[in-house]
Order: sequence, then C-alpha cells, then structure tokens
Amino acid sequence: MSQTITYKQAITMAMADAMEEDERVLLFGEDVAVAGGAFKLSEGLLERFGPRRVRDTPISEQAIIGTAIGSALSGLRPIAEIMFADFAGVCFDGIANEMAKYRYMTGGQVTMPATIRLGNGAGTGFAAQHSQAVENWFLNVPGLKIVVPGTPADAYGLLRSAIRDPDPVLFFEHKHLFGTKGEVEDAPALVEIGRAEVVRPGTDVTLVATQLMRLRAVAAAEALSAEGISVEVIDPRSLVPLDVATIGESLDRTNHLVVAQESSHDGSWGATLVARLMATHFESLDSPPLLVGGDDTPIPYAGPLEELWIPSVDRIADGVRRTLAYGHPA
Amino acid sequence: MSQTITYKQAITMAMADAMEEDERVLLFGEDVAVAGGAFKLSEGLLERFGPRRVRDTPISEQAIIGTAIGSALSGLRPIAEIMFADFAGVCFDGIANEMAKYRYMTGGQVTMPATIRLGNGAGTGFAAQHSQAVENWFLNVPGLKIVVPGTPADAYGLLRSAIRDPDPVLFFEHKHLFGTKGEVEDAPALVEIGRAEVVRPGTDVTLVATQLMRLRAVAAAEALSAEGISVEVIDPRSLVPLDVATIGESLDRTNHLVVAQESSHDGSWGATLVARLMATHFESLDSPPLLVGGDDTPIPYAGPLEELWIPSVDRIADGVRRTLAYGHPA
Amino acid sequence: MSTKPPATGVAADIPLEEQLDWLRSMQEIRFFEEECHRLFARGLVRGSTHLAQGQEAVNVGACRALRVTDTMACTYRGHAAVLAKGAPLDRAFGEILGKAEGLCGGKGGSMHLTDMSVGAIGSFAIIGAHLPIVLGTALTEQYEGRDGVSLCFFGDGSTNIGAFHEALNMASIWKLPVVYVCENNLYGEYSPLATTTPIERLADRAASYGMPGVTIDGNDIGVVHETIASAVARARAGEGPTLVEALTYRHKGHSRSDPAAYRPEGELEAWMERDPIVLHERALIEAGVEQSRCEAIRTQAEADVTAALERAMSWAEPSPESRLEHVFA
Amino acid sequence: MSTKPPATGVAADIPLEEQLDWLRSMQEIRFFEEECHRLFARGLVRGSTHLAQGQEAVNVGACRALRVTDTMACTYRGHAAVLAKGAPLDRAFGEILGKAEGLCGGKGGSMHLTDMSVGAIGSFAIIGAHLPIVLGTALTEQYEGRDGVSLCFFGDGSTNIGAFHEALNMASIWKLPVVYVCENNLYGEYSPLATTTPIERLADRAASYGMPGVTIDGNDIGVVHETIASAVARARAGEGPTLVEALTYRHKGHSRSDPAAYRPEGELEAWMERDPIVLHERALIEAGVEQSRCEAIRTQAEADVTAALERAMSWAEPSPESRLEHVFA
Ligand SMILES: Cc1ncc(C[n+]2csc(CCOP(=O)(O)OP(=O)(O)O)c2C)c(N)n1
Ligand SMILES: Cc1ncc(C[n+]2csc(CCOP(=O)(O)OP(=O)(O)O)c2C)c(N)n1
Ligand SMILES: [Mg+2]
Ligand SMILES: [Mg+2]
Repeated sequence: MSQTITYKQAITMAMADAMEEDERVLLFGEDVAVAGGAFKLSEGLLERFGPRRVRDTPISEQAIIGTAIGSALSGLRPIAEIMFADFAGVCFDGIANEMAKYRYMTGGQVTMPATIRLGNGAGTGFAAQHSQAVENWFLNVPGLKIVVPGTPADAYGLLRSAIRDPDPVLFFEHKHLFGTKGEVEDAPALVEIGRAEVVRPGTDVTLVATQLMRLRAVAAAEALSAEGISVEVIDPRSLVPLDVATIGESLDRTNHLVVAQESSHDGSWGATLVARLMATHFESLDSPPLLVGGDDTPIPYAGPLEELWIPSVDRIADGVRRTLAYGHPA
Repeated sequence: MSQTITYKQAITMAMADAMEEDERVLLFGEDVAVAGGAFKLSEGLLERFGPRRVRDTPISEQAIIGTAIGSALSGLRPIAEIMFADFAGVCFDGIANEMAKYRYMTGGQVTMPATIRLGNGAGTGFAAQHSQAVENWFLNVPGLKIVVPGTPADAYGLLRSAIRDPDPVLFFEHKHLFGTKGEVEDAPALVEIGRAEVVRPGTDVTLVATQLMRLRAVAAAEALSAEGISVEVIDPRSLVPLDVATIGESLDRTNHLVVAQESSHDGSWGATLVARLMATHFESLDSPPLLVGGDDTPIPYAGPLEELWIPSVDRIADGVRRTLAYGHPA
Repeated sequence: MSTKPPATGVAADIPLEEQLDWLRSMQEIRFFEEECHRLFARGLVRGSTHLAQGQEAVNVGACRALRVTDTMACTYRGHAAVLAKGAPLDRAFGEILGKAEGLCGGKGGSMHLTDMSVGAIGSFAIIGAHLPIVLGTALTEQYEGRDGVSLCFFGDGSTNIGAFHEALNMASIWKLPVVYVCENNLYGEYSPLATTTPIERLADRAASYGMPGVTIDGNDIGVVHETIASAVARARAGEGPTLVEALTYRHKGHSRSDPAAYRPEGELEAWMERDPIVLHERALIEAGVEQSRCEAIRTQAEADVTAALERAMSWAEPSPESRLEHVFA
Repeated sequence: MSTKPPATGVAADIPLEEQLDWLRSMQEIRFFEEECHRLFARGLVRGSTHLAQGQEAVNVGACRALRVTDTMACTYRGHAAVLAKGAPLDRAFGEILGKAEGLCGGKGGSMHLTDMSVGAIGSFAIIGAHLPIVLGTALTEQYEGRDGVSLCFFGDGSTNIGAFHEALNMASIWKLPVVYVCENNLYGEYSPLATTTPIERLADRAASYGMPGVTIDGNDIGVVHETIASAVARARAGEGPTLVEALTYRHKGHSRSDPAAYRPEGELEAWMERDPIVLHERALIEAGVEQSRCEAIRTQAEADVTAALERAMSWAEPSPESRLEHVFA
C-alpha cells in the first residue's frame, strides 16, 4: 500500500523511523524540540522520544556542529539541524575542516556517522542570506557526502540512508519543497546515496536537475514534449558521490546536455558535472553543454527579481531548445 | 631599472607603497604588527607606519573580518590578514554572507574596498587544515574578487590593485612561493585584476595554471619542448573576474586544454573554467579538456604522500602528452 | 535590574518638547509595524518579518542619544531601529514591499533595511554578524580622530553566538567607541532565555571583556535614553565600549508565523501594562504635557504612516535589469 | 592565583609510587620533545611543530586525573598531552616523522597526534575547533548514562575565539561532563596576553557561563592533579563543566621558527627556576624519595625515548596507495 505525504512529512517520518530503529539516533538544533523546528520538521518528536533524544540548543552553530562531531565519533548517530543552510557560514570550519577530515587525518581511527540537515534554497522571498544553494560551498571539501532530495520519497529514503551512513552527510532539504506532495510506500523504502534517478525517460536531450529545479525540469520536459522534443530528466539526488555513470549513459544516447541549477555559475555542481562528463563522454556531445542557472549575483528580495534569478520552467525549456538548435541556425 | 625580489618582499613592498600612497590604508591581523607577521610578510611596517595603521588583533577571525567590513564601508581601505587561508572557515560567514553581499543587499549604498590576504596552498608539510587551495571555497559566492598571484611581480602589482579596488578582494598568497624570486621594476607596475598572462607562448596545447602550479606548468612546458611539444602556458591571475577571452583565444589556436590545479576536482576553479570554455569554445576542442589536480582526499602530512597529492611537473607533462595523444592511440 | 531610581517614563534632563518627539517616533513605529502585520496578512511581504512592537522605547531611546553622523546596526527585527535612526517611513515601506524606491531598491526586504544617509548601516539577519562589523565603523572614527560612535542592537539569544564574544573582546582591547545594546525580550525565537543561557543577567558577560555592563528597564524610554547617552559619552571620550542589557518584551510572536503559544499565561498581559508608549505618554502627561497634545501626536503619526504607505504602494517594482546591478562597484 | 596553600610540587593524597610515575611521564615527554627539536633541525619533521616544554605538569597532572576510558582533546602543542594520556612514544615519533606506523599512518603529523585507543581523540590546529567537539564526546557519556569525562586543553590566546564562547555556554546549559583546561603560558604566538585580552584572569570568564572557574599554579603537578581531579569528580557526578586556568610557561618559542625574542629579560630564567620537573623531583625527594630513584627514572626515560625513536626511524614510509584510504568509511 502507498500513501501521499509531503516532503516535510517525509523528513519528520524519516527521523522518527530512524529513532525508532536505532537508540543511538538523536536530534538537536535550535528550537527543534519544544517548538518542533522553525519549519516544523521535527514536530512531535520531543513528545515521542523525550528530551534525552530531542534537544534544543542555544543559538550556537559551532557548538551544534561540534556536538555532532564529538557524539558521532564516540558512538552516537546524531542528526543536527542547521535551520537555514546559509548558516553553514558560521560553522564552516567545523564542517569543512573538522568533520570532513577527521577520519582521514587520524588515519581511519574514527568513523563519523553524523547527519547535518540544512534548510536550503530560494523561492520563498528570504533574500540573499537565507536562500542560497549551499551545497555548492562544500563541493571542494573531500570527506563529505552531499545529498539533495527533490521528492518526498527521496527525502525519506535518503535521510534514512544518511542517518545509517558511517560518514558525515550534509542533507539539504529545500525550503520551497516542504509542502510538495508525493507517493511513498506505507513503509517507505530507503534510497541508496549515490544513485541518480531517471525521472523521465527521453531520447533527444539529457536534462539534469535537483530539488526545485527537478520539478521545473519535469515541467519543461512536459511542455517540450508537446513540441515533439523528448527530454530525459535525471536527478542525481546526491552530489557526492555523484552518479556520473547514469548521466553519462544517458548522454551517450541523447548527445545533448542541459543542467538546470539554482545557483550562480562558478564553483557550482553543474560546472563540476560538465567538467566530469567532458573527461569521460567528450565524444558523446553534439552541442556545448548548457548550464541554466541563477545570475552571478546574490539573490534579490523583491518577488519579480527573485523570480528572474531562479531558473523558470520557460528558461529551462528555452535552454533545451537552444541546445538542440545548436548547429542548426533557424 | 629593475630589481630581483622575492614573492614575500613583493607583498611587503606592495603594502608599504599602498600605505605611503593612501593614508586610508591600514593593516591588521594576528601578530602582523610587533612580530611582523607569522610569515614575516609585514616586517618593518609597524616601525614605519606606527601602531595606528599596523595593528595586532586577538585570535578572532570573525572580529578581523568584521573590522574589515565596517572600516571599508565607512571610508578606510583595510588590509586584513588571515594567516592561513584555511582559517577562512572560522570567518566564512563574514566573508561570504556579509562582505560579498553588502553592496548588493543595500542596493549599492555602500562600497566595500576591503582586501583580505590569506596564506594559501600546500607543499610545506602543514597537513590537511593548513594547506588548502581555499580560493575554491568562494567561487560560488558572487560579490568577491579572487586574486591568485604566482610571481613576485604579480604579487606586487595585484596587491596594489586589490587595495585600490572598490570591491572586496580575497588575495591568496601561496606559502610555498614566499621565497621564490622574480624581476620587478624599481617602481614596480600595478597589475590589472582580471587579465590573464600568457606566460609562455605555444601552439600545440593550452596549459592553464596558477600559483605553485604555474611554476610547475612552465617547467613541464620546458620539458615538453624538448620532445617537440609547444605548450602555451596561461596564468589567469584572478579567478573572479576570470579572463576567459585570453584563454579561449589560445584554445582557438591550440585546440587542446589542460588545467593544472592544486585542488581536488569538484567545485574547483579548473572545473569552472572547463564549463565556461565549453559554453563558448566547444568547437575549438579536439580532445577532452583535462584537469590535472590533487586527489579527491584531504591533504596528507607525510612528505611522500603530499608530494603525490600535489600535481608534479611530471604529472602535468604527462597530462599534456595524454591530451595530445587523444585520438592517436600509441 | 539596575540600581537606578524606579522607572519614570521620562528623562529628567531632556526638554519635554524633545521627549514629545520621542513619543511621535514611537507612535509612528507602532503604526508602521501594525501596517506591516496587515501587509503580511495580505501576502504583500515576502519571506518573513519580525516585529518589534513593545520594544520601541529601546530603539527610540537609544537612537535619540546618537547624532545623525553616528552609526547604528540592528537585527532583522529592525524596522523600529532603522526608523528611529531617521529612515523615511515611505522608503522603509517601499523596501518591505520590494519596490524600486525602497531603501535598498527592493534587494534587501524587511530583514535588511539600511539607510546609510542617516547612519543606519544595516539590519542583519544572521545572528551575531553585525557585532564584529561595528568594530570597523568604530575603528574608522578612532582612526580618523573623530568622535563618532557606533551603536549595535542585538537580542538576548544572540549572546550565545561566537561573534558576540570576539566582537566584545576586541572592542574592549582596542577601546573602540561602540555601545552594544542587548534587547533582552526573554526569548530567542521560541526558546525562553533560561533554556539556552546558564546565567540570568546578560550584562554580567561584560566582565569577561573588562567593560562596564548594565541592565536597565528597556520599557522606560527615559532610563534607556539616559543610560545610552552616558555610554555614548564614554565612547566619545575614548573610554571604550559598554554593554547595555535592556529588559523588554515583544508583543507579537517571533515572526509572522509564530502565534507565541509558548508564553506562560498572563505574561503578555503583564507586559502590555508596561507598554513603553503608554508609559511614556502617561509620564509626559504627569510632567505637565496636555493629553490633547499626545493625542494629536498619535493622530498625526497614524496619518503620516498611512500616507507613507500609500506612496510606497504606488511606487514601481524594480526593473528587471536592476537585479544585475550593485554586485561590484 | 588560587587561594590554595603554596605550591608543594606533590599531591598530598596520592601514593608516592604513583607520583614517581608522573615524574617518569614528564621526563619521557621532555626527552621526547628534545628529540623533536633535534629532528626539526635535521629537517626530518615537516610543516611546523610546537613544543610544550615547561608545561608538562599541566598535561601529566591533568591526564593522570582521568581514566583511560575518559577522553582528552588538545592543541597542536599536543605531544605532551597525547603522551600523558598514554599514547606510545614510538608511534608518536612515527607520526611526527610521517611513517606508516605513526599514530595516524602519517596523515596527521606533529600537530594532529591522535590515539583513540587511549582516549586521545585529537590534537587540533585550528584555534578553538575542539572546544565544541568535546561537547559531543561528553554528550555521549551523558546520553548513555555512563560517567565518563571529556577533558579539553587549549591556550590562553584561544579564549578569544568564538568557539570558546559557544562551547562553554552549551557545556554549562547541558551540564555536560567536561573539564576545560586553559594552559595560560602568557603568550598567544608572539602576543603577550595583555595585548589581546582585556582581563587578567581568564578563569573569570567562567562566570559568563555559570560554571566554576579556578586559576592554579600549572607548574605544580600536585596542585594541577588535585584541581583537575575535583573538577573531574564534579563532572562525573553530573554537576557539569569546570574551567581551570593553569598558569605555566613554554620554555621554547611558539614554534620551531620562533626565537622568542619578545620575552622580557629574565622572564625565561625566572620560569626555568620553576621548571615543573625540577619542582616535582625536588618535592618528591623532600617527601622522602631517594634521589637515586629519581635519577634512575630519568635515565630510564631517556633510554626509552631513544629506543622509541630508533624504532620509529626504522619504520617504513606510508605506501602511496594509503593516501587514498580513509576519506570515507
Ligand atoms: C547564525 C544564525 N542562527 C540562527 C538564526 C535563526 N534565528 C533568527 S532569529 C533567531 C532568534 C534570535 O533571538 P534573539 O537574539 O533573542 O533576538 P529576538 O528575535 O528576540 O529579537 C534565530 C535563532 C539566524 N538568523 N542566524
Ligand atoms: C583559527 C586560527 N587562527 C589562528 C591560528 C594560528 N595560531 C596557531 S597557534 C596560535 C596561538 C595560540 O595561542 P594560545 O592559545 O595561547 O596557545 P599556545 O600556542 O600558547 O599553546 C595562533 C594564533 C590558528 N591555528 N587557528
Ligand atoms: Mg530575544
Ligand atoms: Mg599561549
């Protein structure tokens, strides 16, 4: 049997099920306990699991990340919440220099099964410091797994996997998707970290997108199908590890690549993906890979400006059209 | 007339000349005054300019960056030193969320002429947390200029330009280059930020590298010339703005691209460059662009391991050979 | 609480005319925020908003102890502070509505009101971010041999973030002209102070930095003004920073989505009795001001706010190209 | 300074045999670091190194108040602490020399000695980084209902970094079993404390977190042991964290490249008089231990260190492939 749940419910359920399954799992962060989370993602968990396992912290992200590191290396399986992903800036050292490198620097003496949940992304009018696609900040930091679910089923399945994972996982939950709905099994499945999903098969072009962009990519693909263009939409679902094989296999068939990302260009996962695919699938491409992304600016507050910043369904569809038109001037 | 100076001397001289030129320029950081800097880069400046303009701070990088932001927006031209670039982790929020976005978020009400100097890079046995190529952390943050000098002349000329620049500049000084020597004019020239340098002209392949990799790229090019391979070495010198035009023009002639970078792959400037060039110079390439970089691991301490991690002259030369051999199996 | 005489609601040594202007400012702010509340309900404000209703005496009392050339930095709960420092009502509304003529051209929004022309250098939405930034504005004054002061507002919950510690320490060791004003409204988001902070009096933390710390009644504008004025005088004289903890209360929830159900029964009611506007008005009247003048001020404030909002509503949205401006100078 | 009785160099309530073992540990550490110094001069150590010579009483006295199952985190100046917690001399040398059999397989080096098997959870080279991390190890104990304690060393200069503040606050509000030990050696790199920190007694900062703070003579191993033992007992009993400031002095410069020219004349000499090893040895003898036993311990320690170094020198370098291991589990 299956049920329809929201992305938000999927996250709550994943935490509850993980805590049910494993006594070592605990949750802490700012206002996650009594208030059930700023975005209400942990509603009911304090009541269900008690104050030992569900804990409010002071406004101290460095302390939160440190607690995650120390408790993970000493045998617990912490879930730490960083309310807005952008606040990773105030605890960047803990994530990038300590958590990511701890196992390596000690020659494998520790494992670091910590999960950090971060509220990601734009589209809700929170302006430049509360809207970023923060996964991109951590791409150049080996030692972190980076997970970017786009559906309730993935949010559930990947969060469960993240919590079970022996390595540190940054789990980016997209704020604009909290209310979106999707089907999951009654006992929803785990989703392996590192496997892309072919969301929509197609033959003419490979369109890669995550989170909010995944939804828009699917909408663009549907619009384009009316024009007779067959778009294969792929969601990598995690950026580290990155399932280049699945995307590359698609590219071998379609020979065209478009990436839709909610990010400025430089240092982005889209640019990274292009570089990786160039190295392995150079001959497959009949046109330049195209990144449809945000402007190279901070994210503006005003509605019309933010809307222009975030790639729209139209901009994505247009990118696909331009890519396919390459070499065939109108 | 010209003189031979070290990279380190170039930095000291640039600060001194800037302070001489403009009363609004001041320097602060940990042990930069009385001790002349942990790397002695500010030796003599306290004696020459006094404690008002050359200041020791507590071990408080957030306070240092905050001071740079506040003093820059109120009319000074601060130079702040972050001793090891890796410590940008403890003040990432100040750099990425505040300094970079301040002008934008206020609709242009402020200018932010702050220069942050950061000791960058590997090769000196400082291990994983004191050796990173930290410029890559900031690529996805619009609003920062990123400067990466590889020679004494560039260190001087770009630092002077950074200090005069109305925007925030992250100036990465490579620790392994401090003792390297180079020619500069008696009154050394300023170097415009955003202009790549064709370090060594060539016709067969375009090899792009910065800082320590620039030196090794030149050495590789020399070794390869004995084999009859003509390598054009280009140093972008700044990553934001990035002089895609100069590199693209070279690529149009050579049709092969190799990037040597002291960094893991994902989220790197090399991957960014590949993605940018693919968008604009797709047709120019006869082989897949190749990134010669560090392993996708933290940087190990032990000498033999660190040496393997950092791209060597041989590895770079080999990358060039493989690139040129593409499509011509041996 | 301080050992000062009991709250009076007025400042003994400031002309009543000036204090009537404080009343006007508080009234304007109150009406302004009521309109914000309504605008949210109508879906005209994006993201979130954080109202300072109930805390106006802290913002107005403190800002009125500053010169226009002094600088002030505040938090996302910053409408009151930015208006108190002198930003125009209409352009503040404009920013919250995301208009081209908004203070920041629509790029900042409710959480980031900034008006450099009046020394309101920013509203900061990452906890603690501005505490180190005011070191820099203060340093500029010291560096240039001027006597300007930087005032910095922040909340009780913000005293647990690392930036607080680094900033206060460096302000003290460099004797910078800063006044740090903690608006202790008892909660950080939904968490009562006692659940996050193991001491009761936040001003006590000043001792860690060798600077004076004082706790005051933040709902008594007279006390606020007097305390801040003397901290400002100290700073101007080159004697360094002060930490002021102003006890106050927000009448609304943390942000638009918070019904504030976590409040103990009677708490809001008790604080409403001590509404800083009511206290000040009552005290002015006791000091001899005619009630009708207070009423006239209130009426005028409401009319001014309404007119400002109307202007702001009529303004254009920012042009699409404007989003690409102001990344670099 | 504390109000305890004057320094004695021994602990009143600990068997002398045990205290002779403290002497052995301090001697080993001293010889170990002298070898490190020489290895540097010979170019056999990469990066930088930071010797703790002169501070051994803090590290040994504190670690001997711990169980092997308790955890300890320290700084880049961590050779002494890691050895005091029980790491083997040879594998510590091995790590500093970048050998495959080094504690961390040659991946960490001098600044990052770690030996999980004895509870030495890490040496941290980014100032302040470990202060929040020990919250987690302590939380695990509390969570599991065990009575283990986490001890955390850091320097005087490190008390100005934000992480210090966040960590101590959270340790206190969660009543975590942590003992924070500040090794106040008067300097942060080349900066005397008074130039960076506006207060004299760092233990006073404990008041900001509602935790006990005490300043002690860090060169008297008896005092150190007693103080830490009671802080540990408090932590074990669930009464929460303590901040201990141990006054001490490093005999060498900050790092291998520092001649420490910034020291006022006579300062080093005065502290050499109070060399913690000499003090302890003298006190043991006064307490009745025969001088020859102390000498034998010293000789044995030197021999053990020499032998350990020889072993470490003979070990292989890490295999090239090993550099790719241990990124993920
Ligand atoms: C670094 C950081 N962490 C968390 C938040 C989320 N947040 C916004 S307001 C707030 C509460 C702040 O409380 P307080 O300082 O008391 O100010 P008040 O809202 O009461 O005015 C929190 C936790 C943030 N904006 N920045
Ligand atoms: C975040 C950070 N900033 C700066 C440094 C550089 N640094 C290394 S040691 C040191 C001095 C630390 O002084 P203290 O805490 O007193 O310890 P001590 O060296 O005296 O043992 C500094 C500034 C660092 N490692 N990390
Ligand atoms: Mg509050
Ligand atoms: Mg010290």
